[in-house]
Amino acid sequence: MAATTETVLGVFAHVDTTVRALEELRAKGYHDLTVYTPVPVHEIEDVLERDRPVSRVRIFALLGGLVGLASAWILTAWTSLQWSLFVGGKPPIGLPVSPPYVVIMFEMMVLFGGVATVIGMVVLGRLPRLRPSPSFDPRFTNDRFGVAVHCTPGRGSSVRDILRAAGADEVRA
Amino acid sequence: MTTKAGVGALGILLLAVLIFLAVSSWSRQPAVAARPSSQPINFPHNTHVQTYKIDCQYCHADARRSEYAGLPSVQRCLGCHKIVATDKPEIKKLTEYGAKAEPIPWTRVYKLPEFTYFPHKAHVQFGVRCQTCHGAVETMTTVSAHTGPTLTNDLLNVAGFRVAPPPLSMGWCVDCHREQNATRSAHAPLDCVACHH
Amino acid sequence: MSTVTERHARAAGTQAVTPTYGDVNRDVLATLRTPGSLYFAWMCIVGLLLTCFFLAWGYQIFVGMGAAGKRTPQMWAMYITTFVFWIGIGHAGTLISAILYLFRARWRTSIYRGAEAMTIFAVMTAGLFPLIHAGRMWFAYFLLPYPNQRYLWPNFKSPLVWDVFAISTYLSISTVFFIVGLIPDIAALRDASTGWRRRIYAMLSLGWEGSDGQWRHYRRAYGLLAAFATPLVLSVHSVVSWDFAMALVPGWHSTLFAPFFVDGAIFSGFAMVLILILPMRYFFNLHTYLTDRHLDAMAKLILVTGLVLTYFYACELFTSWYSGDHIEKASLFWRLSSTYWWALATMYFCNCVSPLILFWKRARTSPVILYIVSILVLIGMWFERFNIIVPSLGHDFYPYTWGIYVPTVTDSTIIIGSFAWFFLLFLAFIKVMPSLSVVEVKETLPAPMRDAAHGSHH
Amino acid sequence: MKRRDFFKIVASTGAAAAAGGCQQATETILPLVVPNEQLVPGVASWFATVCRECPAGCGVLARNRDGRVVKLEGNPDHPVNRGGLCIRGQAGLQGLYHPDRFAGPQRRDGALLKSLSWDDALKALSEKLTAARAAGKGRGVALVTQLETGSLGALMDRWTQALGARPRVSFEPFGHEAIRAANRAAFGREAVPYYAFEDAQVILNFGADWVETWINNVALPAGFARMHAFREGRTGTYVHVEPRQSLTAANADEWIRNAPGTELMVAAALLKLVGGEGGDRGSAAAVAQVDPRQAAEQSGVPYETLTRLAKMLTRAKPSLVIAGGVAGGGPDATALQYVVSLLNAVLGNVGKTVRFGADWAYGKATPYAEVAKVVQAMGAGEIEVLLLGPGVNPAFTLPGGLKAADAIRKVPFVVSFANQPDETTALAHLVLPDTHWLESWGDYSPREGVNGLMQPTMKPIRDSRPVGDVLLSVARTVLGTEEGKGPLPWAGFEPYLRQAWEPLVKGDLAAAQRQGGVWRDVPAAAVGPARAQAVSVAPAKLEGDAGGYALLAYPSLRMYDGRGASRAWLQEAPDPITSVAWDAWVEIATETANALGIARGDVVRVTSPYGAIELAAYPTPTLHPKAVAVPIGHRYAAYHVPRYVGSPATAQNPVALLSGAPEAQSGGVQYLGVRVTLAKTGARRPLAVLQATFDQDHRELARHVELGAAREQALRGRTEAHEAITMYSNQRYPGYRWGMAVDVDACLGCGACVVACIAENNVPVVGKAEAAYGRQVHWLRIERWFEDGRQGEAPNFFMPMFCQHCEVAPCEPVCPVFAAYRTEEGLNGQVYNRCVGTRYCGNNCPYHVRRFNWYNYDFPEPLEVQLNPDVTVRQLGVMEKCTMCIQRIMAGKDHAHRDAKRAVRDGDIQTACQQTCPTQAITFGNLRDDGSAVSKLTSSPRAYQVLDEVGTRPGVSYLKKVVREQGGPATRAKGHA
Repeated sequence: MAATTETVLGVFAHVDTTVRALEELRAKGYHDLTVYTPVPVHEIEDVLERDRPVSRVRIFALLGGLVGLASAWILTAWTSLQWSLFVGGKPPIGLPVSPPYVVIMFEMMVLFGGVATVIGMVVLGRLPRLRPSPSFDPRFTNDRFGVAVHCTPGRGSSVRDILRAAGADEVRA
Repeated sequence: MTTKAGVGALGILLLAVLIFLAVSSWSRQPAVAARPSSQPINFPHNTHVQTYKIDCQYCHADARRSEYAGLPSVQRCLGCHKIVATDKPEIKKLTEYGAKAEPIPWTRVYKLPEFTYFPHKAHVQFGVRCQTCHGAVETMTTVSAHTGPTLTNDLLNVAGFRVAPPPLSMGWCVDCHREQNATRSAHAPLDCVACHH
Repeated sequence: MSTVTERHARAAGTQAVTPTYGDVNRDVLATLRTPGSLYFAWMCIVGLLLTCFFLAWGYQIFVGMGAAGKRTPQMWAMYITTFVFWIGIGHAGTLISAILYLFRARWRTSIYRGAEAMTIFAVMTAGLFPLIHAGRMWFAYFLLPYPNQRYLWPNFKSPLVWDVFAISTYLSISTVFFIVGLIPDIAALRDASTGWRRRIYAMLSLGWEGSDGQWRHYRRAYGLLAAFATPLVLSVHSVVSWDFAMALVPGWHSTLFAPFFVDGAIFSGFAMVLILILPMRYFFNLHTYLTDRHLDAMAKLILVTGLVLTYFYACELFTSWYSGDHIEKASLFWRLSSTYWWALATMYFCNCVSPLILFWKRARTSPVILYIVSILVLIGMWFERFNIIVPSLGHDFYPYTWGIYVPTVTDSTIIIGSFAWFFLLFLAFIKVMPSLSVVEVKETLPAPMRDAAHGSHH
Repeated sequence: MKRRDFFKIVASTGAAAAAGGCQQATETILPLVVPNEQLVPGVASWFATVCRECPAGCGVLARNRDGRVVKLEGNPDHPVNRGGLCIRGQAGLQGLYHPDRFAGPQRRDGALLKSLSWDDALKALSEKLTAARAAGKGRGVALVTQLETGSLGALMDRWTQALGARPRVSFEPFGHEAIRAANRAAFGREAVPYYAFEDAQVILNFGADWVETWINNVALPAGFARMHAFREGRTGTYVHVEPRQSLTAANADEWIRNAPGTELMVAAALLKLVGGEGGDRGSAAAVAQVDPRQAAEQSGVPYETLTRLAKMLTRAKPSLVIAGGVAGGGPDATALQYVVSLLNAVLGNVGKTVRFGADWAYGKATPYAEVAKVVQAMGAGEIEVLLLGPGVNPAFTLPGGLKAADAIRKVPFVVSFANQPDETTALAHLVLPDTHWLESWGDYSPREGVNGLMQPTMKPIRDSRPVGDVLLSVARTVLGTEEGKGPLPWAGFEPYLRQAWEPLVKGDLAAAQRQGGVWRDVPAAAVGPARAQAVSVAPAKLEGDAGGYALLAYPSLRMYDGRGASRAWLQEAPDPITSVAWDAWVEIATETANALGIARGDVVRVTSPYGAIELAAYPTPTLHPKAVAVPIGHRYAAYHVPRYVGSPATAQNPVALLSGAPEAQSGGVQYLGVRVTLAKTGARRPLAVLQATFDQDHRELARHVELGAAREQALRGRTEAHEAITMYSNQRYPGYRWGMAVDVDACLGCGACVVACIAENNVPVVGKAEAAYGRQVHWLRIERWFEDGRQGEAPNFFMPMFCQHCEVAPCEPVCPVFAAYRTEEGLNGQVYNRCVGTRYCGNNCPYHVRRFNWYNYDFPEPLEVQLNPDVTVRQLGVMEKCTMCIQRIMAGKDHAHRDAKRAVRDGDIQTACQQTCPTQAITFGNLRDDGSAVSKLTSSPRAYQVLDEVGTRPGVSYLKKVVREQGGPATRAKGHA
């Protein structure tokens, strides 16, 4: 992979310059970009999100929630039927669902849904990664913005020009 | 890389489950199963049952009429052993007890928790064979019990397998009661308080 | 910390010197510097109380529940009181971080981290009480649904089992929420620290880098979590309230309880937040981030919830009078007039009267007044639960067993100890994790622009 | 968890019997050496014997499991108690297994007693006796016993003759001397006749406490129920005259509170009025000079009431007038009893409701005056050797004025046969512990024609010997005769008994053993017409400060004369009237208490001319302002302190305050003889009062219906109760549905069921402080309620309250682990080993009948031997409650299904409380069987369910108390019909 592409990194101090650089690059047809920011920035997202689908995390959430709901329903109903005990004049189960069990179902839905969401985030966000990616710079978690451009070998120089033109404080491979 | 962290997390989780189950099953251990060696007289069940074809209830005479199966009185043992095999060392011990008019301090093998009420009478009269609960006593020299909930059993349960519960554990009793009610239209109680009162 | 810096900071605050991203990192990370002797002094006191707590609990387990002052008819007393109290405290955190997040209330950003930590620790404290309270706590695992060779399962009709699910869910979700929020900050921490600290933070940050890909899933996930957490916040205390509402006891058996408890929870939760935030603001000199705006906002919330609570009290009195049910009325009258009247009076004063001062704008921004009000509110809310449990049980259906509950050394020690447990956790937290959200505080700041023209178009 | 905490006695098989039944469950099991025919391990066997907790002599059956007696029940075949057993009888087991029981013979060694061997002990005694005889002081040997009507008494008399000792003195503190003297005067027959309560239409009672102790507190209540309970259809009327509302008074349709000491005046006035009503003038002549209006004025009983009573009595055919108890124990006791006899004669009750012939055994007791003489002899140093039989405790039970303890101290050699320490063994030089009556042969005849046989129901658990054997062997040594010869040839008491019974049983003693004795009908003895001589009528003259308060030292339901006090069960079972457990108290009228500024729990010094005691005060609205009342017999056994009562209370027994002088005519003790003064000491000793209030606050817990209405409803039948609306499908009961019915109309609140339940279900004793703090573990409690708006008036309502086994049980759905659940036989099950102890059920039970194990309650050795093997002993931290005796239900089903091969019927299963109830107020049975007694009662118009508006649909129904019109104002009409 390293053989087929080369990566150029531009470090910016300001949002507007970063945005400008991104606009340029996209205009020039560079789409394989990684942008590092200390905080999520609308301007930058607006540029990047144009041609990307919405994050698939929500599917995880939905499935998780449904699984929780179903499993809670099964758990409560099935276990009640193990001994079918009357308590307080209430039969073991009511159909389709005994009112008291709704609470359990709700809680399990939230639990499973929440956990699934996080799993989704971890998986989709390629976390955890134990070694920082080559183009990462510690300042990106503080007050600097980074734009890493992955381009075919040889195109690097032109990318550097774009970045400098846009106003990068620093540009390196 | 992801896998490493995942494996770690899974390991911790598993450990927690193990500890929890260990505690839970420890807290539910029923009878202490005695070691055969610990009996005052080395009584060979197999000889009596197989060789001499003595019925269990000849010695354990209370089983059919009482909560307890009961043990034969020294007198009853001597009933035969006044004449039979009096020269054997074990029998000599017996005769001593008889002579001193002392009870034989048998070590208890089967003992349910005190919060469990088990009447032999009902089971024997219904025709449950002694072996069903006590194992193949006729093949044992001195009886030993292998009972009680086991860790592996709980693990399998948690894993979702409905393994047959170990003998004399509650699930085991319940299984039998349910089965008998279904197959032989018995009236084996399934009320908690039938045994726990 | 000298008052000089304090004053200087106020000045800075008023001159509205907006800090840069760099400043945020610097200031927040500064809170993690090795603590002073005052901090350790606190830790010692807390540790001592905690030891007493464990001794008392051990004693109670050994001799039995008799060690605590429970009796017929008060089979429940201060343990459940304090349990509900802590669950209530645990509300503000997730409320702030989830609901206010969905409402895009920007002022939340600088307080929500502390609040969330408080939530988790409060729930962890509350979680101790069912165990402390159970007569045979070593069998508490009977409440968990797991397959066993007895074929026995918990009773899902029982509000106590609902509790088990509600609270464990709430704890898990809050923790997840908390950790997710922390990840980018830990990353910042990692990049700011060195040596073994760096390695640990590196692991905890899951190698967060803040790439666009990560951010987009992160923000979506965070939104969804907030969406899950919001109904959860409202459900948890409702479920806890059903422990009472589902019972017959006059004074408990009321449909009012769910909203009543939730409101009370938020009320006390915010009081606790203030109690924790104000010293941090003072000692860590965070006036730039915890401005008077924040105090004012929280004070207003306390005021509102306090007024709502007063309304609920009125409803409670009215309904039990209007019900015309002799036993209900007798119970109410006894609570108002007999042995425990003082507890009721304390509650009304602390929860209904004391917050009224916050109508006054100066009070809403004066740390001292806010602090006093918050403490009063906490006392009041503890007594609210006490009044629901002890007097109601003391004079219920059956005159033969009417009786008065008298606390013992053991249960009092355990109650006090629970506070020690909570503060121990919190004190530890503020020294290992950023108690302000680096990322979200930055978000509130204007993004750095080279020429203002571009910056201002948003 | 410690498993042994859960231990219950398991099969150590019959060998336990051989070993004396004092073995616990061990991991070794012992077979019998020789099989015991009577005992199958694990199967209960029953032995009939006679209860000796008091002189009433009821027949009991002892339930023997694995060689240990674990429960006592009344003997249904016994003509006196007919299956019922009182609270004291139920507690007899705690005497048998008393932790303080002597391990063997004891000899005095300075302050304390040292044990020695039986041989040495017997030798010591024989030497003393020989010495005394040698010194020509044979008359200096005195034998004092309790009332022994049978062989033992006879043997003792032979013994005293053979040794030339003083004639035996058989001492009973409540010997009814006055009744005997009065009947001698009136009818020339010195006897305590048989009072046929069951045949009377109206009973007028001057203070006789027949629910507590008077004559027989099982037989008389049973008779009363037949005469008074609505279910019996007789619906007689009962009027009680006493300055204090005793338990008996609380059950009266009309309780008349007279000034203390004026009973005689009231009785005499009535006699005159009845005479005026056209009774026999001859008897009326005896009270010719009595002025009823003056009597009314002095006694505080309205004249109208007197005339009304007179009418009522004359109209009733037959009626019954009795007197006794403390109110009938004044200096004019005999005069009172005499007037009462005349009243009965005038009313024509003699031979109908007052039957001579089947006389009670009390007639055989030595009058107190004789006892006093012996004591004076002791004081005078005339007694060389004093032998005190089992059951007598003169140092404690004799009036303080007699200074019995000092007198005994003057006796050179005191021998006690008591088997546990008391005030008298503390003075004894030699203690030869007798076997407990449950371990002994013997016989007792409570009434002419009833000969109860006692047999050992288990092996002695302590090294004790029957007093009979001891006397015989000692006598032989002293007289130098060997076995089979001389005046006392018998080897032991048992052979003597067998010989003595031979004429009764004609060789078949076994049959008598099975039945519990032999009985025959005694023809009524005809008595001549009453001999009327003039009675001088004036308020009783009481000794002591004229400004003081009359002291009512009344016999205690629980302690009798003190014999019951060492039983922790009785100490903790609250007194039904005051609801006080453990400590004794002094009842002070509320007015007096307010005047003196005394509050409940203040320690008050009660001073009489003969002594003073300090007791906690108990102000009550139901006492006459000129009187104070203290229960007799409160003391603590050694092991109660400090285990159950932190600091030992000082002397609590009011007899210490009484005059030693016998009542002039009959020679009885004057229990109402002194005035006392009250003084606050400033100290406080809070009482353990278990019932928070007697005011049911309009909650209709105990309901009543006025007699007319009840009759009408009974005819009309039940108006159908509306079905509760529910969103749930109703539960179905495949087999049985167990239920109970409690007839509040029949319950007298005697508390026998409370102790029966404790004994049956291994209920622990928690001690004074814990009980006071609402932590008593009793599954069944007796509640006493006033009618709303009629505080302090009779009748009170007594309700046994226990788990109601609700169909819609509030306790069940809140339990997180199904420890509380509904069985398919309609019980509210409680699974101890599943219970986690959240106590939610305890909060949610509207009746608060669920009990929690706040600690691990221990059963001090050897009391743990008494534990019922069929019932789990609960560990700390678990909830428990009434199970409707599930173990008995299991046994009953087992018997019916397996042995009898049929379904369970009425009578197969009796709960412990139901079994012991003298008035059969409690019924258990199968609600699905319309024929069963419980179904009938449940569907009766009087049936209701406590707190039914809460919608719990209990499986236990209560039947309304039926109140009489007489005496009550018209407001009664509003009775909840």
